[in-house]
Amino acid sequence: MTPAETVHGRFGPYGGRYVPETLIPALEELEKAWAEARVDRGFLDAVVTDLRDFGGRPTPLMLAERLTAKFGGAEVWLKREDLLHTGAHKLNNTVGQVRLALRMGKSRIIAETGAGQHGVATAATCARFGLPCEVFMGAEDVRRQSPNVQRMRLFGATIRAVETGSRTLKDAMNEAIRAWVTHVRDTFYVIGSVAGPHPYPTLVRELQRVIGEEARAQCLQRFDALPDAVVACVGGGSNALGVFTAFLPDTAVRLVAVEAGGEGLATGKHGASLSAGRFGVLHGSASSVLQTDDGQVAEAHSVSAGLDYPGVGPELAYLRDVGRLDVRTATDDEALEAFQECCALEGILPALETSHALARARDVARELGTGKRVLVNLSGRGDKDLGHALAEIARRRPGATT
Amino acid sequence: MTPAETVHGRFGPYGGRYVPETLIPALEELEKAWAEARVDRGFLDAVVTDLRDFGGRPTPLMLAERLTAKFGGAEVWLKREDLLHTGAHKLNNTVGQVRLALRMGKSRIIAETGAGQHGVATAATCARFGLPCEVFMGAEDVRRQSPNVQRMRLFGATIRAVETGSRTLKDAMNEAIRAWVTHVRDTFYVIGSVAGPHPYPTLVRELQRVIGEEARAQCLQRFDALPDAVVACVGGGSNALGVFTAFLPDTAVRLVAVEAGGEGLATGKHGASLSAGRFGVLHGSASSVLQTDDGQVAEAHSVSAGLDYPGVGPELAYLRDVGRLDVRTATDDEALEAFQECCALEGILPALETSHALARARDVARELGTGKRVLVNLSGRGDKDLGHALAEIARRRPGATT
Amino acid sequence: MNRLERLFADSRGTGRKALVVYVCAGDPDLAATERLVPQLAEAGADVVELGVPFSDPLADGPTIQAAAQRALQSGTTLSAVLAMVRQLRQGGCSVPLVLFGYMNPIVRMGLAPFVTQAAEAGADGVLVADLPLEESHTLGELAQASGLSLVLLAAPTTPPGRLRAIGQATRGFLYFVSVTGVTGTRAELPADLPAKLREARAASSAPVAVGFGVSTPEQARALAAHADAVVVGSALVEALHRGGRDASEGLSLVRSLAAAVHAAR
Amino acid sequence: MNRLERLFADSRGTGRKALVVYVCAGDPDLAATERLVPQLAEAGADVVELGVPFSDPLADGPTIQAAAQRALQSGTTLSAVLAMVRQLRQGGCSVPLVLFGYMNPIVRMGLAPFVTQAAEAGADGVLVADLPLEESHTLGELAQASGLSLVLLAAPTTPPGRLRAIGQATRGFLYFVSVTGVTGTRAELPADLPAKLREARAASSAPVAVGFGVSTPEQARALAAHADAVVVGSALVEALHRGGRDASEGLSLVRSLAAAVHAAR
Ligand SMILES: Cc1ncc(COP(=O)(O)O)c(C=O)c1O
Ligand SMILES: Cc1ncc(COP(=O)(O)O)c(C=O)c1O
Repeated sequence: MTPAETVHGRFGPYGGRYVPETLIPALEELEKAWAEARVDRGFLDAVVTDLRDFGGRPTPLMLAERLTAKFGGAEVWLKREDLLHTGAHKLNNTVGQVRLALRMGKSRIIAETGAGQHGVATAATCARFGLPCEVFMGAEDVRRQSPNVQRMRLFGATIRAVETGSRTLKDAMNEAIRAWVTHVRDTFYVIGSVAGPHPYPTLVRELQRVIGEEARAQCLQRFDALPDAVVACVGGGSNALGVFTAFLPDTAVRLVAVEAGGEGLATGKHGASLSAGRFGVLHGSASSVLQTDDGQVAEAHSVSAGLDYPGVGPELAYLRDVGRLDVRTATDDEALEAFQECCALEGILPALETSHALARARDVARELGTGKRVLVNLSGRGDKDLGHALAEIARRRPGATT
Repeated sequence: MTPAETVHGRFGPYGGRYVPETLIPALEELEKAWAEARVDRGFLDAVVTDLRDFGGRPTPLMLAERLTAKFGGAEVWLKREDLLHTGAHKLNNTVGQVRLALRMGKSRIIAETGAGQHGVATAATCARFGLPCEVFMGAEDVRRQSPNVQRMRLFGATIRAVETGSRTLKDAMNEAIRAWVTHVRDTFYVIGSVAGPHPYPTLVRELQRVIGEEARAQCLQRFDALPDAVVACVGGGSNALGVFTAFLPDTAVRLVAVEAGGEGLATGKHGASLSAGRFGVLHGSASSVLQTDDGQVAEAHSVSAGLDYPGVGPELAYLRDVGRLDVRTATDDEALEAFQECCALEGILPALETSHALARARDVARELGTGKRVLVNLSGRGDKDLGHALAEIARRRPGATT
Repeated sequence: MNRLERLFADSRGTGRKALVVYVCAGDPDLAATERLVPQLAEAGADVVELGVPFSDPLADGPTIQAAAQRALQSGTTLSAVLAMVRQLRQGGCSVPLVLFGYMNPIVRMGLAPFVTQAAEAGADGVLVADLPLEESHTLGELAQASGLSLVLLAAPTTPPGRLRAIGQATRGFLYFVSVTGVTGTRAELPADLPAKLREARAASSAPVAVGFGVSTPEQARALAAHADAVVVGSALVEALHRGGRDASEGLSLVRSLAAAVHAAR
Repeated sequence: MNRLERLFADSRGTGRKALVVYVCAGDPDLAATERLVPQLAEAGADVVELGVPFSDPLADGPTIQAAAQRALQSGTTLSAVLAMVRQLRQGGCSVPLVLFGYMNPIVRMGLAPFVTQAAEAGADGVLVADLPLEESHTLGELAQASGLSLVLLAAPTTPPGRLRAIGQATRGFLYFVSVTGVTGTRAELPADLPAKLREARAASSAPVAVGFGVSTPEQARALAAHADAVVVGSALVEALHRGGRDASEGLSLVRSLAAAVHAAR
């Protein structure tokens, strides 16, 4: 439990368990199983070994010398979750949850996915453990992210293209919950971010906090100090909480959460649930939600499928309220520029999601100034984004200034 | 120097320096610079740090439990070079060579590439160090491997599509050598495998041997013994020598080199230079070369662009001759099957090159039997192969038996 | 005592079983729903559940999802549904009305304003698909204070102790979900459903309505023997949608369902 | 003393400069080459380099690559080139002939068989583009024993000490590569080329031929002043290819080159 979790399953007014009654016993079973597993040495050791051998942990901490020089301010350090197996931080979570599913005797895994990274991580993990896996993905995302669909299929997963609503992540999650309601007894639902009903926000945070714990120790070892700021992009919030959690008690460390500014907050086409959302209930928990005045959930917009989500993890909404987060946004244009900059200057192809964090890291580095250090969570690699990002870049070229 | 290097730059009758006179002084300069660098603590430390922070070393050693069970013989252990930055072992080499280029004051990098993995690794490394980079790639490969072309461009590299010959790797290397001849004074040529004129075969082996050194130590630490066999695929031979070198003195460890059997050795459409090549000179060194009776270099064939090469590193030819290698081949069909098997059973998407090693690892595991252990060098990930491999699999489906 | 509570209080004595029907408010538009509700009552529905459309109806199957989509497209909002309820009451319609929806629109309006307005408009009950027992206290208390019944749901997965707690906390009736799954018609209902309903009735002092999956008069008749009420949703939504602006097919379904349910003891 | 050595021995006394021309044997086919060689000699070429086509000519630019490709397509092999040389000699052609190729076809034939057959056929010299000094000893000795000259190359990048070693080891002549680059015509040649050639001549007792990039009579005349011979390759290959089966354009280029070279002192 972090300091943020004020009451069991609640983070201030956020969190909770807003789901059909059918799922409540399953959530209680999960909560109980996790409470037992998280103090079971054998279980924890198995997860640590998986993350090491299958996942590639620890991931490095790298000084980005040329970005630092370009920004002209604080040193920029990158936590390289892009090197994790399947290409993003998502695997930290899926390994823990699938191990938990095995421990609980579940015979079948389901998951939702947006960009496909969580789906790929879940499918890969299920392949390794021999569990059948079904991934729900918006039909629009199936179209946009075809390499990830191919990877999931090769890993043996069944893809369920979701044709309802905006046919993106939000709808995939609705459909996954419906499937879970229907097969709740034998099925384990692997949620991909710190969202969903309790205990998921806590469970996923606990599985992802390894990022920040490693990074914190690496900082101390490398420069004998904590970073002055930590920057992460926020979709559901799992990579952000993953890296922030270890630094929560270090109040001198600024925690910068960067949301999808899309075409700009003023246009309404964005995914900035912390910046522009209002109190609401989505996918099983109370949080800050993009919605109409009438309480319909809004369609998010972002150039990156992984940030294209109108909700956000409840703990992040709470940390925002209590002033622990510095919440910012980066627009599609800014993310695409940072994407190219990181490629050209550091030889690292970041995910479009991650590029949002890089875009704001520039400002943070300048605000902090030289002699300071900013840690950026490089949450994933951009191989999946190549086609899409290049098309978006080309589309902007006539009027581009960079 | 390994035991195999009998005379400076020669491995038995193989090796040497068969290049236009124009290049000889540059090769001597390179040899001298490397001789100095390899005993310079500062240089070596910088490379080690790069490989750790930028590359992600050490890479894990993983027990492949489900492949082991499926094969029903020796335990299968995977050395996870697929987790290295940019997705293959190639980065071990490019980091060392580009650092060497900087040390030598070279202002420009060129490289050849087949599948694009070496090109991507070189381009990424050059981006990180701020050196301009030109990559020569057969026009046919440019077409086949477009994601890697996009990655190289994002890393700032210029792609030179080579329209001569079979428009694949062999021709890309010809053209890179021509470009080097033309700009030899300021240009560093980063060769991507243990091929080319002396000192490249030695230099690249020394930069890649970290794979086997890590793996050997990991084996001793994990199961307190050496593996009974080590299996690697062979294109030019850099991942194979990279993993084999540390085990060369361990004569009880069987070293299995797996070449591209293509459509079968009998058809002549393959890339099996060790199995079916004859003594010859290609790209600056004497080795075992696929060629016509008249001494024209044959066009290789393989479903994997990275093994689609009619030559092989001279040291491997020598190790074959002295009986230290167990040389085998895997056909396109077998590689595609192993590719799918590794995805489905281990949740790891291997490169098509690597899949050749996996295909023969099955036999080796069975020959060794239970209680023994086989180490497979998982040289790269197959993200780059998705489209091509799935098309090849689909094309085979009507008559497929798996 | 609101109309809903009165209905069940009355039937408790007689053993008469009630038919609860679900329609999605605003499908195809609110004017149509306003015309429809009195006709449903006339055709034999004892209670009408008015679905409040929501963008993300995660407890609903394709039929009701599509209906909600149509309702949203016609501009239906929670406030507009409440205004329609007021109109219905002003027009003399006296069938017990239960608002059936999801939490977010209620949260957006504010729990207290929602309850006040719903009660003033003339609604009798509220049922929230994603509001389980643990999260229901605030809304439940506000509802109670305004004379609205907050109807809770129990499911086949609900263990006995929890079933009792839900049975105590629910108001108006206990909605027993027949299947593990989302709304939608089912060819067959679980074999152990009668036993489950027996447990539910034993666990609750409130009347028990059974719903999800019921589509034919035969199913309704069989279930009515084991419950106080039977709920039919998707089958009716489908029939009404097939008819377009002509409700006759839907109404004749209601008539046959009512006959079946009312015949049961 | 073979024809090549005799030529340079003769001209050493007179100061006469020699024109060396390169053609790709087998482009478009060997019969054409066999007809061509005597005509080249007649047009004023003092030495003919016969390119032996190779699949991977990494020292050649696009012109000679394409010529080699055409020659391979017409079925040209090393053995066939040697057979053609034998025919030329039997036909009375006496121009010095140097085989210009790459190492692999020679290795494939075997160094000793190659040297024996080349000498027997009537070749005078051998030049291997990818055989630098260090790798040249075995072939050099075999050639020496058979009376063939193994011609070595020096380049602008070759440092002084090494230039001397190459100058000592080469036979027939020293081939000085004018540019750092592959074969092919150049609009301009390096400004320091005369100085480089002075160094080369000082470093070697063998005559020095300069080649790579020379295409016009003007370039040839200017260079001839600083060397013992001038080599023209790509420009001639191009002219011959343009003419198809009609060699007249190529031959008139040779005539004007010969006039220029022979006029120089
Ligand atoms: C690389 C990467 N970063 C970030 C995200 C956003 O998710 P979260 O906010 O849970 O980290 C995703 C989701 O797909 C992702 O793939
Ligand atoms: C993943 C991978 N493995 C192996 C190879 C073959 O090269 P080498 O034999 O030098 O390891 C390549 C070449 O592209 C490759 O990408």
